[in-house]
Amino acid sequence: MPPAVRFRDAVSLAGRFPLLAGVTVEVGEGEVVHLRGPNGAGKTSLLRACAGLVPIVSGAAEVLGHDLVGDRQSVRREVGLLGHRSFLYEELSVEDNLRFAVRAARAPVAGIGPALELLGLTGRIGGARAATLSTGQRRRVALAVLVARAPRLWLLDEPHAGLDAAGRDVVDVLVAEARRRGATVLLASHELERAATIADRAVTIVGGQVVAVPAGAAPAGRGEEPLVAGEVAARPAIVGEVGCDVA
Amino acid sequence: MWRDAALVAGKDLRIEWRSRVGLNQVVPFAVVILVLFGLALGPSRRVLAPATAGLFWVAVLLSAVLAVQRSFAVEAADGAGDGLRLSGLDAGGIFVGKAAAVTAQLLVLEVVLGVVAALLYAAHLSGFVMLAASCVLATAGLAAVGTLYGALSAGSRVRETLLPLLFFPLVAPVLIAATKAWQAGLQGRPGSGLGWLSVLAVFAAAYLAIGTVAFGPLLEDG
Amino acid sequence: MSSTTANAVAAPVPAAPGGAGRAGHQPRGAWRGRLVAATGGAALLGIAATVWLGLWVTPPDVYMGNLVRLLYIHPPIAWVMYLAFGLAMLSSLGYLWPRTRDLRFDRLAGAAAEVGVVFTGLTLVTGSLWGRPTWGTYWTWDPLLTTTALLFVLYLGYLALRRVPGEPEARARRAAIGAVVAFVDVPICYFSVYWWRSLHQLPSVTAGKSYIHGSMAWTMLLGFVSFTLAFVWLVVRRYRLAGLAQAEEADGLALALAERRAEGEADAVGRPPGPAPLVEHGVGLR
Amino acid sequence: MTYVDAGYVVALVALAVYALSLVGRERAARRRLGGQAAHRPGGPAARPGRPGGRLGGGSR
Repeated sequence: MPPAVRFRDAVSLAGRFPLLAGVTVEVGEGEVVHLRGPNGAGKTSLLRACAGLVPIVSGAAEVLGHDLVGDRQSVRREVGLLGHRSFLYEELSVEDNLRFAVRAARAPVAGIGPALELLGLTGRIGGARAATLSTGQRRRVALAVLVARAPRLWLLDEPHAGLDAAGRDVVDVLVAEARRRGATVLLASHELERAATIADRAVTIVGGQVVAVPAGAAPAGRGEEPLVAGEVAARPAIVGEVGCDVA
Repeated sequence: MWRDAALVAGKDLRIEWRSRVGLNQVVPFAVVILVLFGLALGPSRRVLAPATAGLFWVAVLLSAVLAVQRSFAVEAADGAGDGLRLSGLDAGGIFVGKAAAVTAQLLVLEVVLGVVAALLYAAHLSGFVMLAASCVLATAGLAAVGTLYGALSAGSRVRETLLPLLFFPLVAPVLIAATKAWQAGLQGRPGSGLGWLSVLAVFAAAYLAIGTVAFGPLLEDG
Repeated sequence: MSSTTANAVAAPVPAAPGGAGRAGHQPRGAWRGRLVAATGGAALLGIAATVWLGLWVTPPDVYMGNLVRLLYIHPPIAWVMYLAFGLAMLSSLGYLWPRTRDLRFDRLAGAAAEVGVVFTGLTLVTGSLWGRPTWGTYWTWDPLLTTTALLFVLYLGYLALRRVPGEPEARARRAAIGAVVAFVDVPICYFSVYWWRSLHQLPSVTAGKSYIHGSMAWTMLLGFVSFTLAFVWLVVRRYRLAGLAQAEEADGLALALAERRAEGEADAVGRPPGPAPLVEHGVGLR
Repeated sequence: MTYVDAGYVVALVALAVYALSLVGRERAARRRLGGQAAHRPGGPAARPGRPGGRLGGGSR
């Protein structure tokens, strides 16, 4: 199986500032990878580059089989990005926001209901305008969009930030559930311990470059089915929880 | 593309309907302009009535800039612009959708403004078909250029000043043709306005075509 | 697209000494510099000769009197204006066309448009200075005049658009689309103003056909040639200036890239081996 | 001064000023770029008062 994400010496610029200064990284299909590094290291930029938002000016970059150097648009329907901002229209209700995002991505509208339920956005809050929501609620809506779109590659930028304890657990559940469905997850987080429990391995970024790939973090044959199965089996509690929630 | 256009237009109109910025701010703004023109030109009916068409269209042009700015301010809030790019919508569809939403809003505004102008300037709204047809064509052209330039200047910090500077010289033909068509309609000889309608149609068609093609590259600037 | 982006990032760095985006071949560069200087010199001589012939040698016109002397500079300036905007349009298309996408086209478009705006301003000024004694007014709503005035503000807007900061590629794309949008407007503008005017039933104000003496025709021809040469010289110089500005930008970029990498190397645990050509590139430049 | 003279003066002065400003800006840019321009073969910009300057002087 080809890797879900493959970057080689990828350079990406914001004006004159190099966001990515030659990133080389490979993520297998179905892997859950934790991106770590100091602030401003390029974690967010790498996620945005994977979503086709940031142009790659030199090097090679391939995501889900799409060559990002040649075409940054076609990949976008297949990835879901949870950014620092939640991409919501203030004037629209939660449900309207969700419906627009899902229809734009040509995902089945039927997924909206379960997604709202999964994130606890049913009832009155579903009809509330996005402008009236708290930060935590906005992130829940943004996550609901991802769930309903069911992308092949999840790009989560600090998904735990701004959420209460219950919300954080929901994020972990979503990641495990995405993995169960065979999706790949890239997760940038400062919460090293929490991220370590849900990720297969960690990749460290500093100064716009991947500086170390700790060999121990990812057992051999990363990204292949047996490993995923094994990893999931190692955490039966989460899987059970997900099973309940989704079913 | 048409499906995406309908989706975007529906979304924009729904936002406008919910927020009512257009109804509560742009329409009163346009009416204020008509009143100011009346004050500037004096109370004489002989001056105001023949100038109705021109003043009406200048007011529409000024409001169009506001509508376009509003249309892109909505996308800029909360990273929604990124969201739009991430959504996987066809760029041409986004352009047509946004232009259609602006057109619809401006048409509503023109109806209100037309009535107000007729009252204030004592003009007879005769030749109704002519007036309506020129409104539709002229507004489509304005919205196409506005959306194109709105996207062109959206990313920059100077967009509030850049957009009018780009927009007004470019739509001079629309102002001329729409005013002439309206004069023809108001004076009860709509036949003489047909040539102007074709100018408006050519303008709208040219810029809708350019916008559909050029919008993709523009969106990627952000 | 991105491969050209890569060029845009990498190419100007070594090209910085060349200025115009081309370094290397010294003989060729010198040859080119001499050609530009020769063009400038020829333009200068030509304009000086046009002024001398126009103001002192040629006879006054039977109908227009001394006013005919503006014929030797006003039409050539107006011609250069169209030439400039045509060139700006063509090079913008050259930039937009994927196969010829190159920031050099963007710089050429910008240079041509800026020179064009200068000549448009001069067209308007010399035109109204001609109009005052001829028609008794500095300004009439003649189609040609009105369109020229709109052209002036239209391209002032284009130049403003070019000055909006941003990533070079994005800026170039924006500017190129802006140029196409503006250029398409020119014929529509002209025809609508023309019709608008003709409905007013006012007399046409285009210059009356008068007998043109032989020396007058030659002087006018000389005017056309020398103003065109001046245009070429100005555009080349402006283009070169844009190249220098870009080299400056690229210079800063190489520095920023090196700094960003140093940041990474400072606490690299075990950086994966493998060439990172741009590092050497950036360091080599410093 | 007649309208004709005014037309000539305005046109030539404006062109001269523009040409000189281009030359000046180019020289300033080369200075900012540092010694890199030093080995540039004597392009017209390197020599002071070249065509731009003469255009200004020669207009009258």
